[in-house]
Amino acid sequence: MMEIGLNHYLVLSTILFSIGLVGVMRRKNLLMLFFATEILLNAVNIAFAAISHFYGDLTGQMFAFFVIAIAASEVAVGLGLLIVWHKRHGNIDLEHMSTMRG
Amino acid sequence: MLAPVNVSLESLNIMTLAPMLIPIIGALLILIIDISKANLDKTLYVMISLLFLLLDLGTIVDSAGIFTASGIVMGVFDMMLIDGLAILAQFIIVGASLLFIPLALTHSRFHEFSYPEFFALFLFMISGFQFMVATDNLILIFVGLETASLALYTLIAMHNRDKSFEAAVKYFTMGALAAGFFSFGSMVFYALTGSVEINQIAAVLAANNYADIGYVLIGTAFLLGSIGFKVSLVPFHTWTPDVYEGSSAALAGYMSIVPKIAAFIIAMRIFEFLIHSGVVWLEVILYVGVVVTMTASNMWALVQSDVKRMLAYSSISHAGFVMAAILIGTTQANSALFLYWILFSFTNLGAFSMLWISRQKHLPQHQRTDHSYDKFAGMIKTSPIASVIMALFMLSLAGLPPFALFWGKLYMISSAVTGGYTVLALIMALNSAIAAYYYLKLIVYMFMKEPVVGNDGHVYVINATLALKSIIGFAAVGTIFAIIAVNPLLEVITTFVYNSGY
Amino acid sequence: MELYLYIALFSPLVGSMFAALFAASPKTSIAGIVPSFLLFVSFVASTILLVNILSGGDVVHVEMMTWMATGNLYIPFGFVVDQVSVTMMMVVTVVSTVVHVYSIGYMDHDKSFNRFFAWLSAFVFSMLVLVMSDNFAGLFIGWEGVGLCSWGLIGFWYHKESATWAANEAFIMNRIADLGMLIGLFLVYWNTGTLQYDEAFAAMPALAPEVLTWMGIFLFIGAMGKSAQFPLHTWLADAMEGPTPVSALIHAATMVTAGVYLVVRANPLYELIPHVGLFIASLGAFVALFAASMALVNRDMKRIIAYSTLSQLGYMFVAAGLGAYWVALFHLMAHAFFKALLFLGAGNVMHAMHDELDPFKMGGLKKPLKWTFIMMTVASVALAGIYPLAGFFSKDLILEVSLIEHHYIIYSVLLFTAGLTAFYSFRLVALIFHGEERYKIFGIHPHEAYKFVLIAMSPLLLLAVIAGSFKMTYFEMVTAVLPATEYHVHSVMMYWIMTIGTQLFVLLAIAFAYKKYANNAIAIPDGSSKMENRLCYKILKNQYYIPYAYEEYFVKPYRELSDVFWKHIDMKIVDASVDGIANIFYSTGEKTRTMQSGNLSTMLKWMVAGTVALLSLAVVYGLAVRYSDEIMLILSGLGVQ
Amino acid sequence: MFEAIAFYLFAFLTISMFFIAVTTSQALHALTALAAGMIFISAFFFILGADFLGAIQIVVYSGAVMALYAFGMMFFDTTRDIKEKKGNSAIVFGLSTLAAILIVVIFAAPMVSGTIEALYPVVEGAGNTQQVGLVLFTKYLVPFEVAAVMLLVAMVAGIVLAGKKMDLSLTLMSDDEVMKLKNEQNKKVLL
Amino acid sequence: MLDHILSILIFFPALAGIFGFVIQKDSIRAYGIAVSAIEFALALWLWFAFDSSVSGMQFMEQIALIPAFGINYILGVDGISLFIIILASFFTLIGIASLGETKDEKNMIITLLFLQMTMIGVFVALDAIVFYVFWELSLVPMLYIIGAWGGPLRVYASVKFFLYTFTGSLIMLVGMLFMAYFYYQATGTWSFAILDWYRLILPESFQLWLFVAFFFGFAIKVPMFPFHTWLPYAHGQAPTIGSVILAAILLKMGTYAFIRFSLPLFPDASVFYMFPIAVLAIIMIIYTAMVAYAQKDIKQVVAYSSVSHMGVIILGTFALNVEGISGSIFLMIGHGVVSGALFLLVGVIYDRRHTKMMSEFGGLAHVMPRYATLFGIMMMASVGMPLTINFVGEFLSLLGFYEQSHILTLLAGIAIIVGAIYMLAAYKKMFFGTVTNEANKNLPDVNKRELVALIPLVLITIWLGVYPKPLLEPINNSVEAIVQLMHDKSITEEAKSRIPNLMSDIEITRTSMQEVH
Repeated sequence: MMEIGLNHYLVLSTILFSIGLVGVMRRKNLLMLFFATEILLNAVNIAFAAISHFYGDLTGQMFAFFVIAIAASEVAVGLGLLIVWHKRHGNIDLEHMSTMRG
Repeated sequence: MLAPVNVSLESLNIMTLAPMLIPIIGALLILIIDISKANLDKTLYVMISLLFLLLDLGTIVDSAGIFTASGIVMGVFDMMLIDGLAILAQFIIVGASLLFIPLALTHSRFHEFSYPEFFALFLFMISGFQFMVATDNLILIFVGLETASLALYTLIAMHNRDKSFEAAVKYFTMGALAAGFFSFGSMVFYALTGSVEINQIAAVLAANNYADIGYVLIGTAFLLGSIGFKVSLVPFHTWTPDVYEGSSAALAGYMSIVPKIAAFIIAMRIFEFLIHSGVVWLEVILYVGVVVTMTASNMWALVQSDVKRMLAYSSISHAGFVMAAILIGTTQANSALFLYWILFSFTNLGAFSMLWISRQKHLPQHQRTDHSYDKFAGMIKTSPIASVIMALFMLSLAGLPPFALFWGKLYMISSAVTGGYTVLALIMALNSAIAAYYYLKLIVYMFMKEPVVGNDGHVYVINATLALKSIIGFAAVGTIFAIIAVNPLLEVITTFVYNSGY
Repeated sequence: MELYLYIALFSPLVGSMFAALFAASPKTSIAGIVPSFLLFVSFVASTILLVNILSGGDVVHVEMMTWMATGNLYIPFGFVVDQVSVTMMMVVTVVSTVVHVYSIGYMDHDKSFNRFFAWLSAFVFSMLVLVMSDNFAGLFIGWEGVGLCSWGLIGFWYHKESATWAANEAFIMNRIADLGMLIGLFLVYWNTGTLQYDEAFAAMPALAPEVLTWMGIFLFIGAMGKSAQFPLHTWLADAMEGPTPVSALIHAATMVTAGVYLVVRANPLYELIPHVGLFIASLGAFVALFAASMALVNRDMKRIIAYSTLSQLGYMFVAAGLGAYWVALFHLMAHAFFKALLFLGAGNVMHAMHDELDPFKMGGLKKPLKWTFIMMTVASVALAGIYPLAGFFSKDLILEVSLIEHHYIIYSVLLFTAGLTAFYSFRLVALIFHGEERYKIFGIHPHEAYKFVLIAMSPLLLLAVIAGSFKMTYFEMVTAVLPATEYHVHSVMMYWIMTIGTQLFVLLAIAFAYKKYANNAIAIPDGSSKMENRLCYKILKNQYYIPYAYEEYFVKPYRELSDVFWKHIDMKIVDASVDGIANIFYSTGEKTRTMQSGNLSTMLKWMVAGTVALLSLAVVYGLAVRYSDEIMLILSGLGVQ
Repeated sequence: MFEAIAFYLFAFLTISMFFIAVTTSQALHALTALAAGMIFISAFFFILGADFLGAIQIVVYSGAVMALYAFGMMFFDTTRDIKEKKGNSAIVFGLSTLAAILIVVIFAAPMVSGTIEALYPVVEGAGNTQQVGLVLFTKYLVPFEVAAVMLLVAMVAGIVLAGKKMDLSLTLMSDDEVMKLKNEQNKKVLL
Repeated sequence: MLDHILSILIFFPALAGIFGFVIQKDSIRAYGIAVSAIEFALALWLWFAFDSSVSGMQFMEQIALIPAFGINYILGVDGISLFIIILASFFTLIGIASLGETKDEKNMIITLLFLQMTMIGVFVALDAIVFYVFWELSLVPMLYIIGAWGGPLRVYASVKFFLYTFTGSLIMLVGMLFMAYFYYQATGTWSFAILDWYRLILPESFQLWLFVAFFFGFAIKVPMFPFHTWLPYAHGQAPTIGSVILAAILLKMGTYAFIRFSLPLFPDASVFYMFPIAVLAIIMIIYTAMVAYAQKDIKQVVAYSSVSHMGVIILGTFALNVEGISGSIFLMIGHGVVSGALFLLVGVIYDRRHTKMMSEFGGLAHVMPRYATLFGIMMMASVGMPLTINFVGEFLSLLGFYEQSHILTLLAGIAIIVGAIYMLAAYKKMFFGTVTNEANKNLPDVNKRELVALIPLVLITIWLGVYPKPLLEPINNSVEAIVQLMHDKSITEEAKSRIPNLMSDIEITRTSMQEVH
């Protein structure tokens, strides 16, 4: 218990990932939803760093690095989309976003 | 201390990057032109894009030559992997893009094409897809995928109307979730094997004889979630109809082909070694997934009232059909995948282009969606040639011989037969029959109903220009005379796939 | 001789086609005259052939061309004129020539005059094909051909519901029998390898008795239909809806005897299976009595004669069934003459009475219809079998045959029937020609038929009188191909007793008929008299309720079953299940499309749910693999292998 | 020992921060919790010896991303209470808990293939940043460049979407209106 | 030219159809007649050049299409297909010639020309995939004909027709792929050539499954009970020309395919399934005849009668001997002529009254005697009157099957009874009685245009009924080859005994001849 191994990090990562999933499913405000997706990626990053550490291998850190880059780009595009939508509709609630269905 | 790295330039095989770099250069060029002089006409950008895509195609041909001569080429610190799959996939990606880009030359002006950023992003996207298929490193796959996806979201949104924003947001959000899944899946495999290169993963797993099958399955489940999202397997498909409906018909047609082939390549690279290593679980899951995807989306397509949405569901069904190749996993099946997808590109792009040329800016009172079935009622009376061509695409999609897609279906079902998947073959065949209904529905509307009063047929070609017509003509000719191309295609594809070890 | 054969065969066809040319145009007498003449030509050619045969010439056997040839099957259009077929040819051509000429008069006022001759000549052609063919398939062609023409002629007045109904009934009933015939043909082919008479018959003795029995039975079923034997007899009475010449030609003289002809023709087969022959004879005897009994009370002139025909066919079958083929054929010939005469006479009466058929509404017609009266009386006498008319020689012979063959029940039935025959024949004659002139209240002024009509009938009159005298000549001729059994009662004494007894019995019956029906006090029955309310009268009147039973138990259920098949099974089960399968897909799509709610949150949930589902499956599988040993242990503890 | 305490402390902190981030109805709280969580995560990176990554985490996430979100939030004016219709939370939590339990079940088990040969081993004595740099510019040069392209794409996309270019929709205008607009724009350019 | 006559026969009408697009609306009919007449002449020339004494394929052509996958464009004609080809071209000719007033006449004629291409293609294809291509392609023009020119339920009918047959043939396609795979396993090369497949002897268990797969495709096309329900709709809704071609040619594809594929490829399975199929055939015969009797619409009567007659064809086919198979092929021709003519005749009255309900008519014989006569002749041919074309086929089919089963043949023979019942009843309702309906009082009799179509059919009906030899002889030769092939290929004892060995017959007769000498 006191010896922190890889599994501890993996479990932590999983729990954070699950919290992220809760957010993804629960949030109706798109901005808040995007927060949750950030949590998903961050959760994975912990695991990558941990694996990297325990294997003494740098690939994991590389992956985490690129994940951070991806997360950053996603934020840019995601916010851009939200801004366009907000300009037209004055809200960013996904409940208002269901004109296409069936 | 770290030793300095000595790398000889020859060993890098920089040429393997050429096909991907060309569109990037093109995109940058477009951005630079835009900066230096604004408000140039879209035709300029279309032509620049075309030129760069052609160059791209040339380099791909070049790498195909290298591949035939010396087999699989690794490049740039073994990051790039130019094998048969990569070459074929890039052919499809670039070829479909070549067919797509002239669709920008519409008669009416649409928002996205008026801005050079569209073309720049388009070219970036292509390079993203190219990176995605030309590597077996999960990191590069991920980065390439995101590059392409982010560009694609923007392209969808640039159509600039409510539905397209909605589509882009939906696609984006789900894409972000899928990205999470992908990274988690990669993480699990990395944790298992200490590597993010697929062949390395396969080697390590094989070496310890899949001792940690539970981990493998968790990783597979997450990767299946994200790849399933890309190729729109049920239940990860929910974005497809909405996104297709929201985006312009041309882009929807493009989306039904290019992102999916890229995703198929990834699926092929990741899943086939697992299936071949006897991961029964994956086989069962894929079996169920394929069958459910084909059947369910067919049933949903039956009840649609908008042609574009119907085609969206139909493309889900086609994707499920093709996913069967990955399940079967023989050389024949993998070749069938490419053959199918090449033939599908022709037909589906044709079909979506037909919708595109009939896209009105302002819908008449009785028409609820852009391309509702009612719009095509009695089309044979007013524009016979257009309706015949549209019917041709529909019949081809339905798998009616001797049109293009039939040969793909034939070869695909045959691969199921030879792979020992008899029931699957039957299900695939019967699904074609279900699918025939909704394709037929459009034909029924076009040929057997009376036109709406006041419809003089102009509406069907309202957007048509010579460029669009040529593309459609090209697609139609390809669809009809596919039989001529099938043999050479098949020979090339089989050699490429076989020599890549799939 | 071949030329004559072709002339005899094809001139009716030419005549038919000639008349058919005018079928849609208004009446032209040429359309009647030419076919009649061509029939006469046919008759002459037949006579030449007959003379040739009689004078010991060879049997004429030609093969015109191949009809069907495939596999081992080879069926030519082959025709044979031997002693049997030439007899039939003579009967057919004589009667039909007479009927043609008669029809020119009879159909004079009919607007479909031309069409009538087309059909009638076509019938003769079919009949000639039937009798002249040298193989079973050719026989079947004729067989169906006469059926077709019979349909066309019964339903000739197609505006009448009853006529068309009767036509269809006749056709369908014959078809039922034809099926038997067809099966018989198949049996012959698959067992002998050929359908040619001579080859097939030659191969038959080598076959197993059961096969032969089935062959005989199925062929006879065919004969039963055409010759209207029980239980396929009802069509014949209804067939009287056709014009009277048709009844005379088809339903008395020729077509209905085709069954007898078939049995006679297939005599080598029936020789081998005497038990079937006995069955045929028994059925014949039964039909003879059965039909005669129905004739007793009937009030339709033509139907009475039709029943008598039926009865006489029964006689013929008795003879044929007992192996006395030549006797059957002889009676067939004689019967053809007098029965045709009888019908034609009845036609004259009908003409005179404006198509009235109920003899109770006639009476006393002997004055206006003097010649007709004579002819019908002579024909009736012949029918009753009074010496020296034709009927005596042929019919008595049948009685003798049955006696000699020791079938006493059959004999007694036949004898009793002979009495009945005499009774109803003369009941008819008496009611029509004698007694009070009851027709007058209907305001009818009867007149005799055209002269040429009467003259045309005269050959039949003559033949009805003298046909019996050809008996020995005929015997010698026909036994060249048929079994030459001479039927003589062993003791002369016995012979005389029998003959005279029969004659007396018959005369008695005639006298009774006259007594009962020739007086002036006959009233038109209105269903109130005591006799009419008797059970047996009612049974007879309603033809033993057989037509009723057919209608109730076959026709109606068939119609209802068809409706059920269509509306319930075909539409509601077969088709609905096909549509149902299609609808399952559609409605499932319709129901599950709500999954695509358009709500992004739901879409994300689906995606997560999908992944979680995959995960749970993965974990279950992973755990199962990891702990497979333990699981196996537990399972084996539970007794599961 | 120290490592364990640090792990559990930061684990608790990140979990609670992220939990707040996904459950609170106050957007501002969520944003703050998220930013805090991010910073706590960087602590893990430092614990694990990934100094470079930790720095990046703070700079990119807490600096750039959070700043972007904060701007976005102001733009959208979501500082007030977010009224979210409560969906079927049973499904949400059920699915997530199930997922967590499932994965934890597997992850709690030790990996059989414990010994992994590192492909890009951490070299003793060199700084983490140095090592990362070396790998990044050799092996991961291509992904790095592609990531650059990706950021460019994101930038272009952000500019296109958030800028003025999307304000007027040519797609929704009739062709005449579009032409008029074009002419006006050309005039402006000429002026 | 004779070397490529089959290709010419296939593609000439299609090419002409494409050219037809540029032709003026008013002139299209003349063009259509000319094209189809040339096509018919070519078909006749084919017959003329055909060597009746040869049992194998003639005028073979071969072009590689997808050699990598064993798909080749192989054509050939033998006695089995020859006459159906001629029939197809003939019916297209008279179909176009007798075309009444039609809206969009140009579309109709072009469609018919395309349809002709597919019909001929089906019957001359000797490669399973080429066969399949034409087989499926034939659905499209028919779909259009029914759907665009049909009655009120036309869309339902046409889509049902399309989907039903499409579904069946997809299952057949899977069967074909299996067949090719087995061939690949046996020989190491892919081939879809039927003649190659003929050489492949499959184990019985494989045969049984493949037979079923092919059976679905063929049975729905025929259509066999219980897959027949698309037919009444298709016929009921189709315009006259559509019904004529459908009944005369398209249905024959199914029975033809049975003879071309099922029998020689799977002789043991054919024997195995003979009785179940015969039972189905008998149900078809009797049951649909009864359903036909219950119909109120004359066209439905004829439609169901088609099903009933197809039952006899199936029965003859599964007699598995020369007599039966020859008979069934001949009956295909016969039924084609007769049912085609009957549909034309129904069309005649429909053109005049725009109703097909029998209750609307009655006494038509008074008003339209010529029509009544023609109808009567065709009705009698349909009923199977000897000396008409149908009888030969029916007789031989039943005769052939009698060797296999006596009881079933007896049951099947009920066809001649029930057939007479519904036909005569319908005829009586239509033509007999007095004219009660005012609208029928002044109907014009058949006109010249209609006679042009009907008279040749009547002549053929009688000519081939009296003298079927010109057809039977080539048919017989080809059928003998197939039966012998089946016998040689069969594995099980049962099959060996059920399928006659023709060679041994010949040998026996030879030896016995020698003994005699």
